[in-house]
Amino acid sequence: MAVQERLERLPYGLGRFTPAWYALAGVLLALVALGAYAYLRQLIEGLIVTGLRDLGTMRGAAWGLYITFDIYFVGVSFAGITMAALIRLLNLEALKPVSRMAELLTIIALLLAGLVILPDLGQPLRGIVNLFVYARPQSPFFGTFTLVIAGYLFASLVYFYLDGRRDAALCAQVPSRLQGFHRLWAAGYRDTPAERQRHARTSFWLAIAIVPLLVTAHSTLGFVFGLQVGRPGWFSALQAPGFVVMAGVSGIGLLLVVAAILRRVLRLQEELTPAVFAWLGRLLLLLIVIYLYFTAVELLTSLYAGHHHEVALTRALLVGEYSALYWVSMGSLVLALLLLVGQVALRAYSIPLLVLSGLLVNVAAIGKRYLIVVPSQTHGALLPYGVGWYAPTWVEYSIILGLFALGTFLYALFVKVFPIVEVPAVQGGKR
Amino acid sequence: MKTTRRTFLKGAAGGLLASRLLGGKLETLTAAPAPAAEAAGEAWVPTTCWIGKQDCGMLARRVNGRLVKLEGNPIHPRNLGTLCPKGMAQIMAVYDPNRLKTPLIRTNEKGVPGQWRQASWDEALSLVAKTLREVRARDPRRLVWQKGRSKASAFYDTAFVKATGATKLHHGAFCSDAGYRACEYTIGLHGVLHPDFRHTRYLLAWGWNLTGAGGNKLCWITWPQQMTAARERGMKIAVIDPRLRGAGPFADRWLPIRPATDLALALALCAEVVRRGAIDRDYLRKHTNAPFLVQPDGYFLRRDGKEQVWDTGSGAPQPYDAPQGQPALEGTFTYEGQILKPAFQVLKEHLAQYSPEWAASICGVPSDHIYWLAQDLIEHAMLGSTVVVDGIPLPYRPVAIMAYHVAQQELGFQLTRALLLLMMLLGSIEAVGGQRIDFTWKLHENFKKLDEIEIKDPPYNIYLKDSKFFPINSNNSALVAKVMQDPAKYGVDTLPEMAIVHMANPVLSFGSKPDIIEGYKKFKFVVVIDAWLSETADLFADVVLPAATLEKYEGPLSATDQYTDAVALRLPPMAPLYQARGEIDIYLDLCEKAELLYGKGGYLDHLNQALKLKGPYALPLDQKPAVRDIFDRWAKSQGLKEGIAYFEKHGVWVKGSIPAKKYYGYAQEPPFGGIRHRLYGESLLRYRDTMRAKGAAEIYWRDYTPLPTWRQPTMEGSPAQYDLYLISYKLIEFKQSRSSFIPLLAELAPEQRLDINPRTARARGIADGDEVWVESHNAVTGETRRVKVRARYTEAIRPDTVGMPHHYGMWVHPWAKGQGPAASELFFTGEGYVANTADQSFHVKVRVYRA
Amino acid sequence: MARYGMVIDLDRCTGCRACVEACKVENNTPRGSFWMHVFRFEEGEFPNTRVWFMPRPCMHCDNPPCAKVCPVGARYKRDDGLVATDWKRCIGCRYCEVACPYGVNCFNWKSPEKNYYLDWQDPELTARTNGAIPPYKNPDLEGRYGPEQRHVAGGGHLKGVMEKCTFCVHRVEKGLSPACVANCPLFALHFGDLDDPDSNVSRLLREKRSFRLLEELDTQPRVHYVGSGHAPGAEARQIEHVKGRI
Amino acid sequence: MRTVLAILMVLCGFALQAVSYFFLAAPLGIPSGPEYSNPRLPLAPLLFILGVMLVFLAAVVYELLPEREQA
Repeated sequence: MAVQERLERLPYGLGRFTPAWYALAGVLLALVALGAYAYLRQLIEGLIVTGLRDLGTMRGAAWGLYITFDIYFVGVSFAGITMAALIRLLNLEALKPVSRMAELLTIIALLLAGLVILPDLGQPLRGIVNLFVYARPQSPFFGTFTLVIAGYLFASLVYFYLDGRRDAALCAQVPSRLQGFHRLWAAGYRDTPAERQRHARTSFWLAIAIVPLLVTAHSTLGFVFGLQVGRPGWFSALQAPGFVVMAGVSGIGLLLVVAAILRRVLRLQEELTPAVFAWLGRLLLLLIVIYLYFTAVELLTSLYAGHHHEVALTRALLVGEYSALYWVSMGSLVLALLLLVGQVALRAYSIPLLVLSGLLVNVAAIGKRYLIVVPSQTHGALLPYGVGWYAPTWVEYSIILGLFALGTFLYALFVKVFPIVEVPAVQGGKR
Repeated sequence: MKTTRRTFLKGAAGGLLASRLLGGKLETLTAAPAPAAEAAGEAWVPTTCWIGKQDCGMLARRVNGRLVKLEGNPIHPRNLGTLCPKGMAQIMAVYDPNRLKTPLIRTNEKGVPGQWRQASWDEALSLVAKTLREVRARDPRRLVWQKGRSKASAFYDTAFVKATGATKLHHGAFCSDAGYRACEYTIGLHGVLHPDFRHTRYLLAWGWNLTGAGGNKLCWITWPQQMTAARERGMKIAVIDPRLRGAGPFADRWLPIRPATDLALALALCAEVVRRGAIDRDYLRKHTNAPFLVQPDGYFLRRDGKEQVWDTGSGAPQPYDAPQGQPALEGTFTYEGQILKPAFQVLKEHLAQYSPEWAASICGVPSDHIYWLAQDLIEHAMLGSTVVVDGIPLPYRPVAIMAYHVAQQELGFQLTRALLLLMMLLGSIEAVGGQRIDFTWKLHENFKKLDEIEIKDPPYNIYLKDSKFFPINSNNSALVAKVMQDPAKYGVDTLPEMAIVHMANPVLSFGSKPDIIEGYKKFKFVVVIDAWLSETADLFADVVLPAATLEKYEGPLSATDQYTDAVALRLPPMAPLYQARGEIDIYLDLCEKAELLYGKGGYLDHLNQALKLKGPYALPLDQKPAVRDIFDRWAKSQGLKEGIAYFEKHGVWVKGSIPAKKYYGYAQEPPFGGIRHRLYGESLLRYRDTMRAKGAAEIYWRDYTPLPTWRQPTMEGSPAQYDLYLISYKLIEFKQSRSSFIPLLAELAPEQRLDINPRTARARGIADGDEVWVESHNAVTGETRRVKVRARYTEAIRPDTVGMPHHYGMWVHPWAKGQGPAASELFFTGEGYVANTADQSFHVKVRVYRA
Repeated sequence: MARYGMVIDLDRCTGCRACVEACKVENNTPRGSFWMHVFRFEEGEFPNTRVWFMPRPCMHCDNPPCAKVCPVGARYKRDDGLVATDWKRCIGCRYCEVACPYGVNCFNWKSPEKNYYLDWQDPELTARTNGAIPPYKNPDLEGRYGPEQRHVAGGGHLKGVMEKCTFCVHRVEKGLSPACVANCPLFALHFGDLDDPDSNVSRLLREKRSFRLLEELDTQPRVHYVGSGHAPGAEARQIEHVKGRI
Repeated sequence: MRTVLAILMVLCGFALQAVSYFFLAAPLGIPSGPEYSNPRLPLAPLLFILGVMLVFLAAVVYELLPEREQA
């Protein structure tokens, strides 16, 4: 046998489905069912069951929660593959333990991003078919559809798959119900030096290829909004870079949360040292600062030089109808920033505080995504239709909740079938 | 509003549907027979619009027997191939599943929402005919026939009323009849004021709701078409209205006048014109009673029964029609110990009290603006100029007034007189580009009649004709309701028992809804002929007869646009839906059952007279004709060889343009047919004296003055807390109170609203869209009424005025629920709230507070 | 080839919205869909108030932001200048709607039969119309139009697709004006070939001062406004909203 | 051999992307006619996606291609 190492049993509780796990899965699947029911209602009745309505005389918002969470999910996906790529390219050995959990986060987030588009479509079936047949490169959706959903997701899967082969091969030695699965994944991997070298080479080149793809994909999503001349608040060159940075903020933030949870549940204190979290915290801090800088620049531009529609929209955000959400989002972001600055300054990192920052930036991310999507529609009409309004309905909330539950379930399931942290090297069959 | 079956059921609960379920005769609700074979395929069929006032020509697109669209008939002079929003949306009314489908007979008591059973036409008409015979046998005066705006006066009005001897009530007293009476009395023409749009250069749009309603004689499409064409030629418009919205962007000047003070402004304009001497002396001398000598008692000096003028040559009075001499317009003369003044001199002295500054304080507009207005008028009147039209030299006075519903105020009769006086002073009456009243020069019988009223002693008839209360009388059915509540007060001894209400909905449409409801309770038997179950039917009808909408024959309908002579018919583009029938069919059958159809003096005989069917064209008096045949005879009698087929092909018969000779009163020989326009209303003084002598209270006689005289409107007596004026107006989306249920239209103007100036609203803590109470106060009785409605900010209204459109408030039609109250609930009728001609006032003082 | 456009004379518009109704009946659009809308504006404060009206069809831009963003080419520009929507291809993503600065797109939020003014699925109505449901439906709207033979006419087709003003392509191809233009009681709307210098629309544009809406966005609308009016600015307040929400 | 194949796949993938993006899908530019609404070759978007996938699939092929001498 070419594999040098041996495992006696599957690590990290793989294959052992505890009652607590079943309870969690039950709750999650119930929520998924609720989402499915809501979607069924929507399929039957049409999008009338949502709070979405036409712009113009109907004075509504044509895009709402679905699009908000689409860009949120895509944003979150930033974390994983970026981390993995950075770790590989910069050889950040210390961060290696979060690599796979980050990659999984990416894959699941992208899956959800793809799924949440379906309820947004009036004709979902046509959406799937017609995009393959007719999609036009000129539409910013082309990038979203081909690069984000297909390219980015596919690339991530490839990377994830290749990166997991070694562990799969290790696990495949252990007789279990999962052995077949692990064997399939390993696909004949035997951890020969040639194979290791080959993998090192591919993963390097893959990482190289993924980084620009990542920037392009997140920018593409920004372009969906940023290229629209007719919508105050959207038409901005900062939209694309802003999307990239905000993606990083929310992705790293969520990664902090996921890592902390897994650390506790899977008792990974050894692998996931506070240093790992500190590293993530510093990265998050940097991204928040960049994002706040972008926000300030954008705010100043629109207040100083914007035409009256731009100013009116900004007013609605700062002091008007959306001010509560706006200041909650900004407040969360600033609070996260302060928490991080404090820890960096004191060089004392606390995992709970870092997790809190991660949660806060995700609240901010969802809030800010919503504030990008919705107010420009309700308060951004260039013709005097008057102010519009949008309030999501239970159908929209249920579908989003269902998708979150689905994502969490898939994550929880994966953690039970495959090592979420790279199996450390073992010598002589003993761990 | 959603129109799911559920809401339909809910809506109709307790009404039509409930009775349907109880009655169980659902088979009568199924569709009309399948379209006949010849109707298959596609065709454009001419007909005439049914929903509005002016009967525009339409082409109906019919596909396999069903209407798909209605479009304007391009050759119809009134609409030139276009339709207003109502005309366009009408197709939905035709296919409204809530239409009446069968005759209904009431099964519960009256005064509460009706419950019904479905009846056959035979049963329903027999019941009506039996009651009609009984009531007529007792006294034909006990029958009232009431209609909304007529669609074919020869049938519904003339023939039926004459055949039955019914008392006719109509809607004019809520519309513009005060103005009609003033014009008939002063100028001798039947109409209100409108311009000669082809030539007018300056127009006073006096309360003209141009973008929302239209004007007298014609409805909305024709007048705005002519107005915009005139503006493109350079006509200027000054708008006098508390509310600008109606004029839209077409106002070159806006005088936001305080409601009900129009008379003060009109008098000040007259005074300023007289002060500046910008008067058409020639016209006044020759064609008005301005030179007639007035005695100190206010009556004309008469010798041998003839009015006298002062001949400046001989220095003595002479008959006004003496061929020689130069009658004086001004001066004070003493003759045989009597001080005599020409009527114009009396007017001049009368006007001296009405300066622009005085009017400014009353009307709430700057006096500068009144001076400007007078200046504009004088400048554009081009006194002394003439123009040749159709080879006839005629005076050219291109200034005119458009005034229509503005006549509907307490001083409306005298206001209209004052407006006419202003135009008389400028010599613009019937001059080219000047003031027009009717389409053609046609002296109305009321010119004489209204001058010769003999005020009788009680008992009076139900609408107080020739009474000491309202000698000039526009037959106001809200007042009738008032009389029915207290007949003794008005000296009325015979109350009507039976009413046939034809396509009218007095409970909602007219003023003072609570009075109408109380009054109509007294009718013992009410028949409603309508396409929908109206609120009047809901509360009071014993029998409801389902009328067709436009799928019927009706006519003849005038199609003139005031310059072109044309006539049209309404033709059924398809068979009537359900069991609905055309009204003429209904009347023929009803008269037959009531034994009023045949023979001399019967309905058919009156039809012949009304349609002037003689000789070979006359209907035989012994057999019931088909309606198409009646119109065929009529068309042939008019010289159309093809008969009705001509209309079935073209829809309208355009006869050509109206020559100046028929058009301008000035072009008559002698001009105006030789009559003298009444600058001075001597007979009004006579009525006043008679009314006083017969013991009528001052509130009845005070406005019977020979010259229009300003006084405070009665409503000003309301306590100070009622600090706002309520006005009412029409929206372009709806026709009267009867179309707000058409969903296509309701979507454009979904609910009742109170127009309020933001300043006024904010001072009361009212935000845009807030619900408010509007509470009106009757200054005479102290009664208050209130409705809840949503406030809407507008800067296009005076801060002391609020407005409510005259629609909504329907409660029977399931699609009209939740639209808010009718404005008619807030207006009062009776003393202080009607004109001296019994015309309804649509002004009242209100207070507005948050709900 | 003719390239059509519309010229709207603001000096003639009385804001009656007859064009709106003509459009609705001609195209069988559902509730809350205003392919043609007429703004009613108020400006200034009492007594210096100005009231004016502005019809707003689809602008049929020459640089149409909606067609640019359409991911599947359901929204496209025709050679005759019309911006069309292929309701058989539309996936209902509503990108055109958010991209359009004029607010002219109308989505079918529910099944048009259930969102029509008369509920076509109401059994009572079904019984009463002898099965010919709806009672009036323009038979021209189902067909294919243009050399490309696509489904671009009329509205109320099916739930979940976008619809908007078609310039009444089914009428234009028959040589008729759009329904709104044909019906305008004040003749304020004009339709014709903007490439033909002798057309009524070209003549009007030469004779009167004109502007287009949001010209600064370079969408190049094919709808021109003529007359003494101006594009609505910050001071224009819309009054008398239509009931848009469904 | 392995490297050559992978590089070939990457190149093919990019080429496929470029060709389908620029020449086979609906044209870029102001959409001034119906031709901007249809791909020049039906299913061109699918080709583009296949191109993207091909690039990344190269990595899988590179790693998973069985070693001939050992097989």
